[in-house]
Amino acid sequence: MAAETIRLDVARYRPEEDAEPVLQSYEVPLRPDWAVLDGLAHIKDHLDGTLSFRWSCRMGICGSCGMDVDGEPRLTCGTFLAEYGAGPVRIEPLKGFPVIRDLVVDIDGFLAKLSSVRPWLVREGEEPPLTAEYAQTPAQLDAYKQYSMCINCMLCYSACPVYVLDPDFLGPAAIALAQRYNLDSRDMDDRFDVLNLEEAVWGCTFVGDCTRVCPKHVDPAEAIQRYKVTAALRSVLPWSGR
Amino acid sequence: MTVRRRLEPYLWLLFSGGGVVAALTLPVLVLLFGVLMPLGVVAWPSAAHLRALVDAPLVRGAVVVALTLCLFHAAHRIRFTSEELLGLRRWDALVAVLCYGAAVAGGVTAITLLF
Amino acid sequence: MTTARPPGHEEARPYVRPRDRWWFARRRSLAVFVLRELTSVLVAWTVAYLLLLLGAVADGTTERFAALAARPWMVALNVLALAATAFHAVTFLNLAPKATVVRLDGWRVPAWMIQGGNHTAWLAVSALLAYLVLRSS
Amino acid sequence: MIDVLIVGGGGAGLRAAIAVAETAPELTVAVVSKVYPMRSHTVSAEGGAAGVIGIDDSLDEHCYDTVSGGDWLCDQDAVEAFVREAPRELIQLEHWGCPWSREPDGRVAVRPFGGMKRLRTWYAADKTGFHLLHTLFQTTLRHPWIRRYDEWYVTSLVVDDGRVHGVVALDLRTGRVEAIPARAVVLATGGCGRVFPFTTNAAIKTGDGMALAYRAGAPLKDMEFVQYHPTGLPFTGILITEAARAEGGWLLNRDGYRYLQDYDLGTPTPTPKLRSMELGPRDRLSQAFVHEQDKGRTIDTPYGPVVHLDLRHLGAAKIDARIPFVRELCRSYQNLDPATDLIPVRPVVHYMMGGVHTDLDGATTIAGLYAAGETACVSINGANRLGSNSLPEILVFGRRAGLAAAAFARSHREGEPPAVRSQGDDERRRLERARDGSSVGSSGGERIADLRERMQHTLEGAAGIYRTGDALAKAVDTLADLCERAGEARVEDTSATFNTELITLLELRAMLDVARTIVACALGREESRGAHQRVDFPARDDDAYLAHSLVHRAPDGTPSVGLMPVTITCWPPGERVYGR
Ligand SMILES: Cc1cc2nc3c(=O)[nH]c(=O)nc-3n(C[C@H](O)[C@H](O)[C@H](O)COP(=O)(O)OP(=O)(O)OC[C@H]3O[C@@H](n4cnc5c(N)ncnc54)[C@H](O)[C@@H]3O)c2cc1C
Ligand code: SF4
Ligand code: F3S
Ligand code: FES
Repeated sequence: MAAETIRLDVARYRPEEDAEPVLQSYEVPLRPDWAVLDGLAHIKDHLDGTLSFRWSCRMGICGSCGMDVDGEPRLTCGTFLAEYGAGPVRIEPLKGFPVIRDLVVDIDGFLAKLSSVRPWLVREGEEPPLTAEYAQTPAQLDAYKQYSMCINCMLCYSACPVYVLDPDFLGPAAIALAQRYNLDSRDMDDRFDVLNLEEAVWGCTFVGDCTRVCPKHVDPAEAIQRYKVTAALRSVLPWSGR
Repeated sequence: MTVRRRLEPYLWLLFSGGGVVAALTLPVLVLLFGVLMPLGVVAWPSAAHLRALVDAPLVRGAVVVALTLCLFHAAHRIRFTSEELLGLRRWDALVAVLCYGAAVAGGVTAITLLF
Repeated sequence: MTTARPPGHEEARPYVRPRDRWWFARRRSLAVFVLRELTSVLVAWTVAYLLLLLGAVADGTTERFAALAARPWMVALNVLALAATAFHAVTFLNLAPKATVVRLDGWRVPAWMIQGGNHTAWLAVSALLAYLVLRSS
Repeated sequence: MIDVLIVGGGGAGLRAAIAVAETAPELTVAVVSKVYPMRSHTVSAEGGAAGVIGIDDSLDEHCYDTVSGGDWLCDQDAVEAFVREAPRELIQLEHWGCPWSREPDGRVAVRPFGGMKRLRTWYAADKTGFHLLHTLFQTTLRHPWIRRYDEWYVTSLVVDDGRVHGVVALDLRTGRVEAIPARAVVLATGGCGRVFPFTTNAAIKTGDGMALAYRAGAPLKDMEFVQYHPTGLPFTGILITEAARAEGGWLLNRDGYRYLQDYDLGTPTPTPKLRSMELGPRDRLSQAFVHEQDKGRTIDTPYGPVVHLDLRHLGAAKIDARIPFVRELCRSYQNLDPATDLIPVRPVVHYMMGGVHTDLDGATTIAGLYAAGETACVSINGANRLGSNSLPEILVFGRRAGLAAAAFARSHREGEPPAVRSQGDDERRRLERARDGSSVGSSGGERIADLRERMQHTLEGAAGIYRTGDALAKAVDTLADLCERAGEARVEDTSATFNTELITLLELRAMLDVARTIVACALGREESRGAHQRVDFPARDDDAYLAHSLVHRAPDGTPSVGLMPVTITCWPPGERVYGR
């Protein structure tokens, strides 16, 4: 085996036996190209088959492998062990979510939030035939493109103190998703009823950490502040539909 | 709840407006009146000059609006920060009344002083 | 689409972390955020201080006000207020481009330009105010 | 009782669900998926989706490219239906909000792709699959009556008297094993790249659906055809999309030489030429790599030999505009910048041409059971899939399977047979025993990961880019032995809550079943065609093997392979010509 190793302190929570998570330590090989996820897979395959965590694509696109690594929400497939020098590295489930088991958190609440913002193209009138696309220029595409990049990894929620204190807060990714459709030239809705709420955009105090931790540069903080302007203008100038 | 929902955009507008006014004006004013003049680095203007500055009703109005906006800005932030730091989310209605109430009181004080 | 979790599927209880009182001390960025928000207390103080000054001007008691203002603790407080309002100004003007995305002909005006514009305005307003206050004395 | 139950929340499964929800709102429809739908592997697809829209393009040309790309093993009636419906599906997706990249005038943009003679690949930068899947997922949210079983693992199909009656599934969250009765079932469980050690495929691509159908008695088809993609990053196997070559990337050997010109793929030109050089089909490019390796002209790395993909001449601006994800992946996972550095790449297992045998409507040989997507084999891909044909395939046939399943459910209204409950109960007992470790001494038994590694290396050795009869015959025995040992593998985890170790074991067993069919089919096909290259039979043999391999599970568990004719409509077998 490789001479160099690094210690991973991994949070374990087995609901049948533990009252709260406890850290368990494992030594794994330290290789320059190993991500934190490779370390966890090594544990599961060779040291302790009972460790549970989610992962799939290991290329930063499926959004399953978000965890709290040394206090920061990170995608573990894109975070290298070598970043942590001699270690140890503390790996915990994403903060702010109920823990189902070990590193697996409950994301059903998050999904309900996503669905609540009507994340689909809202059109009026009849569906056009499937012979031609709606026209959309590159500039119009650019207006929302960045907000369409969200992989639903929930790191931004974990980083947002408002969300962690108040789980009802609609939160960064869901609002960014709403803006993704609001700013799409093909969409005809402004989602005012679901966004102009205490628990929606007005709950955000612009901490900005959501944007700092987002691995896909979605910039949800910007999406929210922009909607605040939209909502405020719409309230003051009732005729300014969108 | 629905009342607060309808109020929220206005409160935010006041907060933002106040933030801009506070950013543009307050640093130079504290620098002059709070630091440089008391330390004697620059001399206090004469009482007459100061009175002349706020003599025009338009200027007085502007001063009242500016100060009130700044107070709203502070009230809004204090409301949320206290809730976040102390976990007072549940008491939001009360905190809000206290904070914005104080801002309104400050505005009224400004009016009585200037008019 | 809705999630199906049929009744009777009670799972073992998920663990919910208790509220973390010291959340703002866990990360530098959060500490900076809290500091930024707390500038508002000193913004409020600055307004109160200016109100006192206006009161003194109205009553003709500027002498007494000047004496109060020169007290060491008062100067210290105002130095703090200066730092806080300046910090407020920098952060507030820098964050403005987040809320206002300006597009010219499909081209998005970069954040630094908006920020630059904001800071120029700050400088201009400050110079104007200083000039008004100081011009004839 | 559910009318249409869809297993799989990837592109094929979600498209099927929407088709049912929109055309048959009176039916109940459910999607069961072992991961949340937006985590499905469709999310990783990068390059694009082919569909004829250009005025200088025609359906016939897309058909011809597909058929010749598939080395004439495609069923041509299926290809025609596919090519005809693909543009419609891509426009439908646009109407649902997919952010396709655009031309300055607002029309959808198309790019060239390997083996395609015209520009017909629609793309959303180089995250096409991501945008496609999220658009589909978000569109399903409009239909609250689509029921979702998120993170439920289907362990078996309930089949009674030649007809499917539902599935048995394990809820990861609670550990409960439930029978879910249904009138029709659509399998959309994706591919099985994980049977190989080095693959672009996500962890969840373990061939579950293929194994489910196969065990239930439905045959698999053309399992010997495994696609290698010529450009994967060493170590991780992360894919560098074909779009990188379509935009003008070059493949260089250790001498900086564009070696593809030595393998009858045309002559180098500075700008990309369709169906030529780097834009040849994947099988030929991957085979060329092996020859370079044999000649000692590849570069050695700790993760095996590589060649270089050169994008430097494209410049940072073009890379950022057209293939930004390539730059992001290289920077984050390989610590290099394609604008200034060469990218090390090697062929990597990417796609499964074979799958559950179905007709044009996704129907299998079991009544009420349908399959679509990578897990199915409608036979549009033949012996080698063309890049960017798979995303439209999952849409076209996802929809078709959904509609056919809905029609079946409508005409079969009888209630649930007792077999459903009893099979559910049996399965529950079986799985609980596996979990408690009472079926195996939990201290005895072998590690799941060790068995998996053995399987993967067996497959790579015997069923890689080049194959021999001897190696394949040996692999047949090795896999049979591994299968037996997997029956007694060790499960340490006794928890009911989110027991991923148990799932890993179930996946391993599925993969072993699939692996055995791959090896059996490869052994049976004594010719070389497309992605199946036999060193001992280097020529294509249309007389004996212009036919699909069809593999059934014999009662003793061994695979038994037969042949089935290929449907030819307009394009008789010819020579595959590239670069000319
Ligand atoms: C890196 C990469 C890039 C690609 N790029 C392109 C491209 O540019 N163009 C192109 O045309 N094609 C591309 N492909 C191929 C294409 O992405 C896939 O073939 C296609 O997405 C498969 O979709 P699917 O719906 O069949 O399966 P998947 O998206 O894999 O979905 C399978 C679903 O089945 C579920 N499932 C599996 N087993 C079970 C079980 N036992 N119980 C419950 N649920 C289960 C999973 O949870 C998942 O939801 C690419 C593939 C890869 C790997
Ligand atoms: S906005 Fe960014 S951090 Fe938040 S879920 Fe989306 S990708 Fe993740
Ligand atoms: S961190 Fe939270 S408070 Fe707002 S800016 Fe981001 S959502
Ligand atoms: S494993 Fe998919 S994002 Fe990390």
